Amino acid sequence: MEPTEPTTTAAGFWSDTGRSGIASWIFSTDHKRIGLLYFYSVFGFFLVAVALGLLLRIELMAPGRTIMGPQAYNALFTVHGVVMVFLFIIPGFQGSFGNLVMPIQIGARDVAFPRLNLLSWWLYMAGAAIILTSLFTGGGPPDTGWTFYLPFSGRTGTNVSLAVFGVFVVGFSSIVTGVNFITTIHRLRAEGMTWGRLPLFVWSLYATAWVQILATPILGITLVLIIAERLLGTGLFEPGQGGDPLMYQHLFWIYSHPAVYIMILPAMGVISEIIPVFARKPIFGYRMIAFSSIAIAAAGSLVWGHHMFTSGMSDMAILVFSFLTFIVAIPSAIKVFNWISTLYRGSISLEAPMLFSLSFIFLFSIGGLTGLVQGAAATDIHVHDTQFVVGHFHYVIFGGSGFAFFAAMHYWLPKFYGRRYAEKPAIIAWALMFTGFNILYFSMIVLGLEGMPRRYYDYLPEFAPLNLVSTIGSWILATGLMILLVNLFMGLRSGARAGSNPWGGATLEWSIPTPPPTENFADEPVVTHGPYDFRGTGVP
Amino acid sequence: MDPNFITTTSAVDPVFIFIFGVSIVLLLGITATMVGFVIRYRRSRAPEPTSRADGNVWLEIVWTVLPTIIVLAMFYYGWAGYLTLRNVPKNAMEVTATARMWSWSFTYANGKTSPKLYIPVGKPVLVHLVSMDVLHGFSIPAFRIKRDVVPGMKNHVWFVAERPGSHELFCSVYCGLGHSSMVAAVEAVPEKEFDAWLERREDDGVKGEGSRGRELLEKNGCVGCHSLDGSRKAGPSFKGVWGRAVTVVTGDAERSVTMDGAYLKRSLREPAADVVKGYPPVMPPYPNLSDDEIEEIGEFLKEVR
Amino acid sequence: MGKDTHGNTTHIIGYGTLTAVWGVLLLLTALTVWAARHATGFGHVWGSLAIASVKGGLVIAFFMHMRYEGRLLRWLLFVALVTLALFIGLTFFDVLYR
Amino acid sequence: MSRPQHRDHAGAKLGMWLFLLTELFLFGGMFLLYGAYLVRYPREFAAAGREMQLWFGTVNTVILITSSLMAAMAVTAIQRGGRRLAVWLLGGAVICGAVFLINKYLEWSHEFSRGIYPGSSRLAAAPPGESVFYSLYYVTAGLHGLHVLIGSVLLAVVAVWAWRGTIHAGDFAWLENSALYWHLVDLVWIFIFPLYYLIL
Ligand code: HEA
Ligand code: HEA
Ligand code: HEC
Ligand code: CUA
Ligand SMILES: [Cu+2]
Repeated sequence: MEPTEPTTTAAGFWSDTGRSGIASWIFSTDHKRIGLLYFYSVFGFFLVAVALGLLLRIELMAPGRTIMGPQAYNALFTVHGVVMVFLFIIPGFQGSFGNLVMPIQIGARDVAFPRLNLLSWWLYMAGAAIILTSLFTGGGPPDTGWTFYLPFSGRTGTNVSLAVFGVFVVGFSSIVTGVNFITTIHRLRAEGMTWGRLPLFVWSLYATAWVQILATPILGITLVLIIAERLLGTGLFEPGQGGDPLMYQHLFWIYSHPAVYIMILPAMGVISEIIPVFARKPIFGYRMIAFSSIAIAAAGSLVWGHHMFTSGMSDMAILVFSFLTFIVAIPSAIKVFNWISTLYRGSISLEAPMLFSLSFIFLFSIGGLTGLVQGAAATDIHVHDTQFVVGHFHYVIFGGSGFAFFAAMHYWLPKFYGRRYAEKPAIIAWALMFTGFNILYFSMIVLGLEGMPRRYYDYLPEFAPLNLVSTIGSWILATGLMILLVNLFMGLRSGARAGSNPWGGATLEWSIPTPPPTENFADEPVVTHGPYDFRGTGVP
Repeated sequence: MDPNFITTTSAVDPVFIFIFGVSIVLLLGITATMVGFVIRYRRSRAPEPTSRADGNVWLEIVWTVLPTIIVLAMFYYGWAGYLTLRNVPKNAMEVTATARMWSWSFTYANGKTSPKLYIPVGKPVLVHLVSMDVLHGFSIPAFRIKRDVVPGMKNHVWFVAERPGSHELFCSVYCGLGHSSMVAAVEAVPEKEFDAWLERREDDGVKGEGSRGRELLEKNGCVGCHSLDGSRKAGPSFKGVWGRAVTVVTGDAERSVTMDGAYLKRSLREPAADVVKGYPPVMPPYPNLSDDEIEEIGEFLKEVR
Repeated sequence: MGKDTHGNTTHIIGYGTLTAVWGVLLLLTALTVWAARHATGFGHVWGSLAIASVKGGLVIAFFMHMRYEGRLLRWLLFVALVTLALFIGLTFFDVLYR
Repeated sequence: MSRPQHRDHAGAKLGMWLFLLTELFLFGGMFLLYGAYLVRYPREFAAAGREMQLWFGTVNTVILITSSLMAAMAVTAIQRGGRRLAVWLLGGAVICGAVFLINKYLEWSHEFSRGIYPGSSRLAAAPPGESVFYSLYYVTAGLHGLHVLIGSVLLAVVAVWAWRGTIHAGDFAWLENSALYWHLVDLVWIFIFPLYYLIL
């Protein structure tokens, strides 16, 4: 998984010869190298989990046993969920594109604590290694679902404790990154880079980092308590010993709802970068978009109870949490409207990053609107724990964060490799993915409305046709993803050269050579204009 | 039946229609505008942007206030519908649903238990939810109801069937190996038929009907994991099990035992001691079954051929 | 804001002040133990929490120098405490009304 | 790096405070549980709290407050150029930390010998709320003890650096941040003490 150096463009930070070989990567404190390390590790885990997702779909292709037994299926969706959430999408943006781009965008040479940054990658890898170890040792892969609900996860004989410990370590890494980013954004902005001139991607990372440091510790204690429950028999959530299983759910979701905003906020930041560049027009409503990132982070921390509407939580709490859930939808709506207004009277070029961004808006809207169905108390009762929820979150996570991740790959990787991918295959890949995606997950939304529960290995015959359709969608999606990967990585190895500013962007990363030099800026830059002021940036 | 009777379905469905309606309008509007802009202002047609507008206070106000109104409406209807789900009609018939890994059992006021949920048409039913082990979920999509079954906690749901018919009851909260097979039938039958059923003792053709042994198996959820017809569930089938030699794993060593009274007792008291080869050690111990009861179970098992 | 938070902590807290704070902390500890011994009823949960909060405030303000820090750090602390209070408070909408 | 890294004292402190906030939230989760279960089991909590050994708790409170004072004075000392004094003070704080842990050990052995520990038969027979109380206590205090251990090690390392002169009046960010950590440990205990020992 070691990033391969582009052979002919060995320049910029690639040719920094402090150490040699792999040590020059895994012990580097350069934010760009750490960013690429993160990118490849995160993407590797993504591919693993994607393969698991495909297996899940194959099993669900027809009722009854298709390729595996129930235990294997239960372990599979657990591992799929855990890897996707904790090893791909939560560390994904911050670790890879946050590290690669954010310091340059604010005009800094590096993050505030470069060594902590490296530590955070190491912690991430250590946690990942522990999680992977848990799959093959002890009682086998955990079979609890990614939510680890007690008391079941306290009783199952599978290797829950080790997996949970791995997640704990990954969480620590997340905290370290969060601390690092907030400090960096406060302390290392270049002269003239006022808060009002901060690129929106940086704003979104800032909001995300706050969620990370305030919510992740709660996950930490929750995981500690699972382990204590299993190893010491503390019984804090065990009804027989006076515990209350619902308190576990509170603690878990106090982290895990805000965590979904850790996943989506940077994605929204990416979209806010790409749309103005490809419409060649300043972003509409800069202040509102920046403010809504903070608003989502703040309000989003207070809605966790909407995962517990059927749990037996008090009706008063359902009233409060349902209300707050609807409040978070408002800043998201503000963003969507502003993105669309940015297109108005622009000059729009439909290249791959832009296509992924526009489809982000569509898919995220579907995901968000189905979120509203779940936020309303009456309707959530019907769809809770059904395939509807699975559809909802794949729309927001994969259609939202995932598509934004692909957009970011096409948008920023050429900057760091100095080479471009071929446009045509990228567009074909996008078209396949977009089609396959909707077939795959829209079927789940309908299945959920019909009542098919989630985490079901087997199902009634009446659900069979749509499950088959869904599985076929997953193959179309998979084909698209393969094309995307092959095209992107062939391009980065040997494609046409990318100039220093292939898209005509106005943020600072486009003002320095491609690939960026180790120090980023020869002299500390002085910023004199906003991030989306395209006057003066030439046509690419 | 009272024509303007509120059922759970009629409380929830209008909320769905409202939220979906608004959502579809919004989604179509947003998508159409987006696609329209992309076509109208594509670079080949509009080589240079014709505006540098970067904001408009009035527009921002509009799309802060508008969504606020929309979501508050959704919130209100959602909450109002939910209240119906929580307000149990006074005359409701009470049933207790007991969930365990991985079966349901329903107990009626007269003490009758049944693996199927029989209900009278037109009469509200209040179901008390009891879990013997971990979290389960009581979910009947046809009636739009769902409630988690939490050990050590009193939860309930109510619903009413408008017409006769049979529906599925799913376990909605993940509970391990047999989660997806924790499905039971809900049979809504005319009130007369229901009353007759309630008084009758069951007879569905399998031998040993009405024996206490069979009742014990149903009441304790054994049949959730052990079939009577030879099919494989979470545990080995009871069909022809008596007197058969089984390979079990004791500690790390394998040995062969014969299924008899002593082995049955050990299986129930310390299920983890001897684990049948090829099965996971998931059977819970049953310290509450008395020796007499175990004997009755044994008597019944002899009959299951 | 920008870079206005530059600069080191130049304020040095004297040994006298620190020792005085220490003395008050010990007094408060004695008070809370005494109160726990002699007060009755559950009202004193709030009482001892109030005393603990005063003690915590002193530690933060003097031992941890918060009194002499800039706006930024105070804001951070404030935001964090409010968030924690909200986490606990919102949970109580469930705990109290169940 | 070819260019000299400029030292950003305020940045380091900002980072440390952010980290301390995460620690606060880690314990915050335990306090949340405490609150929720206190509401549910007020009587059992009171009964269990009476069993706690107030003497140990009080002594440990005094020890931690005193060590906190020493850590704070060490910062003052280093700022005024008194490196040797700072080393002495830090040493004192570390010793206090060690005494705290020894006390904890004695207290816990005593509790164990009385059959008070998670899953013990004594607690299994007691009303459920009591077992919850002790489980909360053991997890919280155990976590806190771990922090005392980490903090002591940190202070010891810093003391060595101050002794060697790596830390001096011109650059004491490490010392200041370690002291901050130590105060946090103290702060958490200030809340643990009344909640578990004084809840009669
Ligand atoms: C990236 C991750 C992500 C994001 C961004 C969201 C966003 C939202 N989610 Fe989702 N959610 C998950 C990931 C995410 N979710 C996951 C993983 C689960 C399942 C966990 C599990 O159980 O395993 C889940 C589950 C979940 C539930 C629990 C369902 C259940 O189990 O019963 C609920 C309930 O309220 C919910 C609501 C919402 C809402 C209201 C939003 C809002 O933020 C959405 C806001 C967006 C919009 C509103 C759309 C865009 C705006 C417009 C189109 C303009 C027009 C809009 C208006 C006028 C309002 N989500
Ligand atoms: C980032 C988050 C993320 C992403 C991207 C995905 C992606 C996918 N997920 Fe998802 N999923 C979750 C997060 C995610 N998932 C979570 C959190 C759960 C809940 C778990 C739980 O209940 O506890 C879940 C649950 C879940 C279920 C429900 C299980 C159940 O309730 O019974 C299903 C079922 O179909 C599913 C399927 C898929 C599929 C088909 C994909 C597809 O996107 C995959 C698309 C596939 C490709 C694009 C293929 C590309 C193929 C290659 C490149 C070849 C690689 C080959 C090798 C490595 C050999 N997932
Ligand atoms: C949670 C699922 C589950 C429940 C409920 C359950 N069992 Fe089992 N049972 C198993 C499994 C799995 C095995 C095989 C592994 C083992 O031996 O532990 C088994 C094994 C047995 C055996 C040994 C079977 C043989 O072929 O040797 C007997 C007898 C038995 N169970 C009886 C019962 C009775 C009686 C009850 C109810 C009072 C019951 N079980 C409830 C899962 C269950
Ligand atoms: Cu019982 Cu799922
Ligand atoms: Cu949520």
